[in-house]
Amino acid sequence: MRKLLGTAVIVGLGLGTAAPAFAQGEQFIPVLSYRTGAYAVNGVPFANGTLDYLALLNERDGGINGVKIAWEECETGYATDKGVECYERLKGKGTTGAAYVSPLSTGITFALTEKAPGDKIPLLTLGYGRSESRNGAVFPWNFIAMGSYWTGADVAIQHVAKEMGGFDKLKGKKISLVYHDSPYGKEPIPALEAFAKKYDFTFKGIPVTHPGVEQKSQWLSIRQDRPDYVLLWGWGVMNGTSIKEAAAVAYPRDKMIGIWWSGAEPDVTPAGDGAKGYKALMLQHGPGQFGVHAEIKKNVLDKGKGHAKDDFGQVLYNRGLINSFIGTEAIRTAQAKFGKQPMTGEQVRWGFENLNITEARIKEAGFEGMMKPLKLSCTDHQGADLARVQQWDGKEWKVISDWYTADRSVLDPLVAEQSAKYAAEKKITPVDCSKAG
Amino acid sequence: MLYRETGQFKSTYSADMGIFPLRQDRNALFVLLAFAFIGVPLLAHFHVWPFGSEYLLRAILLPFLILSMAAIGVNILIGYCGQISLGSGAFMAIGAYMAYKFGTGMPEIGLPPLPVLVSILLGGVCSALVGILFGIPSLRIKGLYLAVATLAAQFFFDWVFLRVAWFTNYAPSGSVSAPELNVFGWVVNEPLERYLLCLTFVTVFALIAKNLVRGNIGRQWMAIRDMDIAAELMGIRPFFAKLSAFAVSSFIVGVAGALWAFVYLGAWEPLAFSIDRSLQLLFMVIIGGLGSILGSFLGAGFILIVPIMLNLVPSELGVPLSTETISHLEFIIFGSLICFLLIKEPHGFARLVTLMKEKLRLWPFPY
Amino acid sequence: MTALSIAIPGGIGAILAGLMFTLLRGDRKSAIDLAVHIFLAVVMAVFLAFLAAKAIDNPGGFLEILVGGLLSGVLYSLVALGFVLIFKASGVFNYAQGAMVLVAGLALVRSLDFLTASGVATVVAVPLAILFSGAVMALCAFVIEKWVLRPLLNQDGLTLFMSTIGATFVLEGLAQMVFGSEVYPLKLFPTDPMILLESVFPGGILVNKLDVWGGVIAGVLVAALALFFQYTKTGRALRAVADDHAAAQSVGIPISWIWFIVWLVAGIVALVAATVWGTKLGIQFSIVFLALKALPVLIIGGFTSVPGAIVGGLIVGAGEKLAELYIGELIGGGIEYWFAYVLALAVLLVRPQGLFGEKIIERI
Amino acid sequence: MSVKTEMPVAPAETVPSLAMVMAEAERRPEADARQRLTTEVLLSVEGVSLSFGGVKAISDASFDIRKGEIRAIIGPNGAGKTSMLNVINGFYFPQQGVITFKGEKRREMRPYFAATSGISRTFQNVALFKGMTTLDNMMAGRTLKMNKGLFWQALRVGPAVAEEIRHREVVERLIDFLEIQHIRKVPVGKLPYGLQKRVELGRALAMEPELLLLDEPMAGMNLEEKEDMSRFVLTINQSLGTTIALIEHDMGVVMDLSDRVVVLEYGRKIADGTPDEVKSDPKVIDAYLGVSH
Repeated sequence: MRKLLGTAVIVGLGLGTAAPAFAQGEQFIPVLSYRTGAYAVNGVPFANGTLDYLALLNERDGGINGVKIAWEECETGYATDKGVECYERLKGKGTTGAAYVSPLSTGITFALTEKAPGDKIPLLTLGYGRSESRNGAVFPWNFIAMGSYWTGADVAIQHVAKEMGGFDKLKGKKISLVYHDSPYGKEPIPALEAFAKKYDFTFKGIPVTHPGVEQKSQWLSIRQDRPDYVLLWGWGVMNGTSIKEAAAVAYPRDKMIGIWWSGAEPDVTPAGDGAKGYKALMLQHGPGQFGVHAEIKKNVLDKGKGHAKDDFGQVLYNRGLINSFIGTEAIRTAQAKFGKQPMTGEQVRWGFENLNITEARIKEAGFEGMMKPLKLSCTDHQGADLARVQQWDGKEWKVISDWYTADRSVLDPLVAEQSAKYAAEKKITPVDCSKAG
Repeated sequence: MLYRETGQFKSTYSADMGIFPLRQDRNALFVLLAFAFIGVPLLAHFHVWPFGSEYLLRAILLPFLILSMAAIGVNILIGYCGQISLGSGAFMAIGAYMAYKFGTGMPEIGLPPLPVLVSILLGGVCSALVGILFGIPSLRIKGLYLAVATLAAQFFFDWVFLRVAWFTNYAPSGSVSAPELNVFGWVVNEPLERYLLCLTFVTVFALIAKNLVRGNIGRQWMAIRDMDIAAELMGIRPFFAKLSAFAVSSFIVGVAGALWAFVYLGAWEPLAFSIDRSLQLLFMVIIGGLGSILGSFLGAGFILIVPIMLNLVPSELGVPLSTETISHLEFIIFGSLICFLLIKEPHGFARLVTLMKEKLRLWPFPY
Repeated sequence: MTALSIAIPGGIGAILAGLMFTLLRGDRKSAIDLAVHIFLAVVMAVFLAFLAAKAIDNPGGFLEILVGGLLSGVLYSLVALGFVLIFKASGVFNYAQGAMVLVAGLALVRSLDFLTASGVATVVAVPLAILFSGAVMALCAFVIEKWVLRPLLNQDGLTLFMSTIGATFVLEGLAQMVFGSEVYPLKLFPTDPMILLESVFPGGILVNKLDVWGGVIAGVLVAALALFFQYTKTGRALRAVADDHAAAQSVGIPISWIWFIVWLVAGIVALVAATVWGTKLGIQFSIVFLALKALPVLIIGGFTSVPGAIVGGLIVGAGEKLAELYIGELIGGGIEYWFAYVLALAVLLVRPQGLFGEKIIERI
Repeated sequence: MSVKTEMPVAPAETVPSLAMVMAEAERRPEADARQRLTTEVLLSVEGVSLSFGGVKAISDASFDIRKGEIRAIIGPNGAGKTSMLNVINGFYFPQQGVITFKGEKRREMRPYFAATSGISRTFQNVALFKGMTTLDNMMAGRTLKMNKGLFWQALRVGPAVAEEIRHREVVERLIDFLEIQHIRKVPVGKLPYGLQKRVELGRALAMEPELLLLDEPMAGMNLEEKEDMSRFVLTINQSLGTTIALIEHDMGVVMDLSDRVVVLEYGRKIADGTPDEVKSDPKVIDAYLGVSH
């Protein structure tokens, strides 16, 4: 027992002596990432995008309105307990603590949802996390900007209906969902079940166990079942394996639609030609280089300060850029009200809740073509219901659809129901949004 | 010179059977407990470095305490009774999920939500029951075969908690979040409060474990471990001894699992109790020392803190390494350390402490 | 279901239950054993009868799953073989086998990429790359033998097992640091599907060419190993060491050399496994999880039996695919995650040393 | 905890009784040897056969052990002596034969049943609990007599502590008797062979057996140690009245100690009788010296 104490003190010493050397007045943003393990293929480009945009702001503008940004990366390995440790490690750093946290893992998001209100740190979960956290009255600290899995499920069904020639054609059809057996993969199921009831198609969920390299039986069952469409909710190596296995059992790839987390370059390239025809949703954006990329190239990469390699302009890299863009815009919004200094988590939360990224602002920041305007509010922490569909032609992603808008008439009751359940379980009194300012 | 047993005479057997027969050891324990229960809260309250930071309490001490407790449970099974288990993670999960069910009530059978403390203990009881069930094969299967067989429990329960929606109160995502931690009206929320709650649990369970292993049942366990055939011929029933070890071990591990979920994570999914957790616990008891309660603490400390330190050090020292490299280095150094420790002292830290004490007892004379 | 599809499975089930039961009566058992065995016999019989019913319902589909399962089982065997070799010769339960597959695969694919990028023709590049990765495996075997196993000689099995987990961490970290941590596609074998017996069953039976290749390679590998053990001096020495370390040492067999050799052979087996698995999945970190898939195969076959590893693989492969598709459907899917382990547990309850393991006689 | 011990409850007075007798024994080691002998049969084996696979270890062996005697089982290596002890205390199950202990006929013994009904033993290759101290090893021998449940043990208050102390007293007596006070708290794995044998005897005695099976108690000992051990064996037999079955190769020891001797060869009984009878039996001489025809 004595040794134990010794160890604890040593750890303390280690932490303390190397006390953060952040200069006065820096805005600290923790970056939870994973560059190793089964999910690194997707984790790396996202992290690179996230970091490169922050670097761009520092290099080009000297930060946000002159307030320098400081950040630190912490490897979570997509594991919840390591994510929580990273969060605890980083949340108090910098002048004002963490501005916001993007866990990039639905599991970590669930764990941090319990901790964020106590620590007063907003969570930015761009297109992932708790779908019901759209309801800001119950989840004041969660910001599931741009889209939830339920939005994704809805858009996917809309696209299926469109390819079939109308919602009435869905009747009696079979749609299967191959999903990562975790909170992430399970999230869309209630929405899909609701749609199955509404449009009278047969829905079947086929789980794939972490990490997802063994999918033979799943695809054998699909071959025997012959569903009309297969939706894919995978992450990391699971995506590539799914597409390969689909090819191995000769399931037509153009009848597969992946969520926006299953629609990036690392997901399709390992399958080679086998991936040709595979479709995936776009969280508004796709791959490609836009205004902001030129700026990053000029101000960051060419100075040797960036992280991007081959992934520059890839889907997940771009999503990382957007993630940092939205986060820093929230800080900017908060600064407009609270002054040009490092914002606290609470102030950033206000910034998120009053975030309004207009067409003009998007153009100015160089994100034109990557995203549509986004406006969050107390009642709506998601702010957008837009998505498109892209298809892999063997070399690159091609946009093949117009913008879809998710059908909120089905999704909103689900959000209301699940968030009410959460509030009851946690004894939360929902914020009165009419009074929130 | 301070560490001497001379002059300490025992006139009763009960004095001789104390946990620490030596006065110096006893005093050291009291000082440590006093520090943990009174000192740490005071230091934290006055924000005395390093206890002022939440990080130490929440991200290091809290998991350390809970995993120490789980390691004690695992040590009872592996270290004392000699039954290798790779399924400890599953028993943590059973504790966590059943505590959650008791804590949120089971309307199907008309059970209202129970107080959180009762739920946590009941979670442990459920874990113990399942432990007994999965202990039955140990009557026939031995050694590494048993170890792999216990993986059946691990994978089976991983799946159960993913698939059976009842355990998660039909949450669509399958992730559940702990009910409010209300211990007899005391709402445990602040890191310090959480720390004290866990500390109390760990102290009580460490004491219980220590009592058991130095009593009759502990001797039965060790007899089974050292020579099961001879033990049976001595009138020790393997059935009772092995299953009681499974029960006690799973109970403690289950309670630790409930604490891990309720107090540390807050919200969790089955992945929090995966095979990695089982291996981690196994490492803790082996590096710490099989058959030693103290070793469980030392092992937990080492296995938990070393990777964090390895991860922290480069960035704190400003060594320009990418996260990726740090993470790979962490793996390499950690793995090498494990091999090194196993080679240098296969009996773990606990043996090192014993050796150190022996040296100290003789100091300053070498013989 | 027709009457036939109830009667036949029922009959098969009854026969099997009786068979299981007679099988169990040979040995003296306690009441608990008896209860467990009756329970297992019944469950097994019900399971098989259920499968028979399904087979009658849709013979084509059943055959397809069975063949697919058997072939994927062979791929598990490839990993399990490495375990068996090491356990047999050195009594070490080598958790690092999965990591060794990763190391071998990374070495292979990266050197192959490098060679083809520098303009070497594929015909030359492939053997060169295989040679290179073989050398890497030799280095691994050397280092593990010298720095991990030799100092731990005479420690108990658990300590050795833990030390191989330590080695796993080191190998994972090193391999990824040296060779990179992305997914590297490898294409040594064809992976396209082919449809067999289309005239007999509607839709035919889909078999993947890669799986067939895997089966062929496993067969060749086992044959090569058998020849090696039977007809070479080193092979005979290996068998002697496997029988009794001390006795082998006393007749002058250098034990550390033998251990090096056996780890090297296991490394080569890992390399072979890596070529097949790498073609299937791409060489990537997740390959290490294969170790966990190989464990139940080992248990069922017995830790010390090469044929056991193959038969165990076939049983696990076919069993889990059939279970997943037919039973998983009923209870929510994903059961192949634990099915192999529960099957292994059931086998152990009947035969604590696995199907092909040597029977343990207890002495005092 | 829902688990309860189901230990058979020992009558309270047996506990001090052993202690008292031990004290007696130390004072009065020379008791009248002839008085203890009775004709009452404590254990008999009839027609026992045991084989492993095809190998016959024991074939159709019968003999009895009378209450209060020291019965030696001798024979060349591989004669099936240890297998016979294993059959008697239930570790091996014979294919044929009947075992009668205290008037109760059984097809086979069960280890736990043998232990509860009063058979304890030592082993040819010491089978101590190596990681435990001398004291714990001997306390483990008291398991059958301890009956406080897990709950009390976990709390270690009142009844559990009282029980622990009561049994500790008994064990301490035995420790005094066997003269092993100095190694009380040493893990037995670290002890020299001779002492391990002694601790093992202590562990068997702690069970307060009616029948004590000793498998080569003096193997590998020097003369002095053998004398000590012989003294212990005699004292146990004479003062406690414990019946003893003994396997031993040292003929001098066997002849001095035992009341009756049974001789096995290749699993068969070839002679049975008093030491003198056996010594002069030509079959025994053949077995030991080899047949010279």
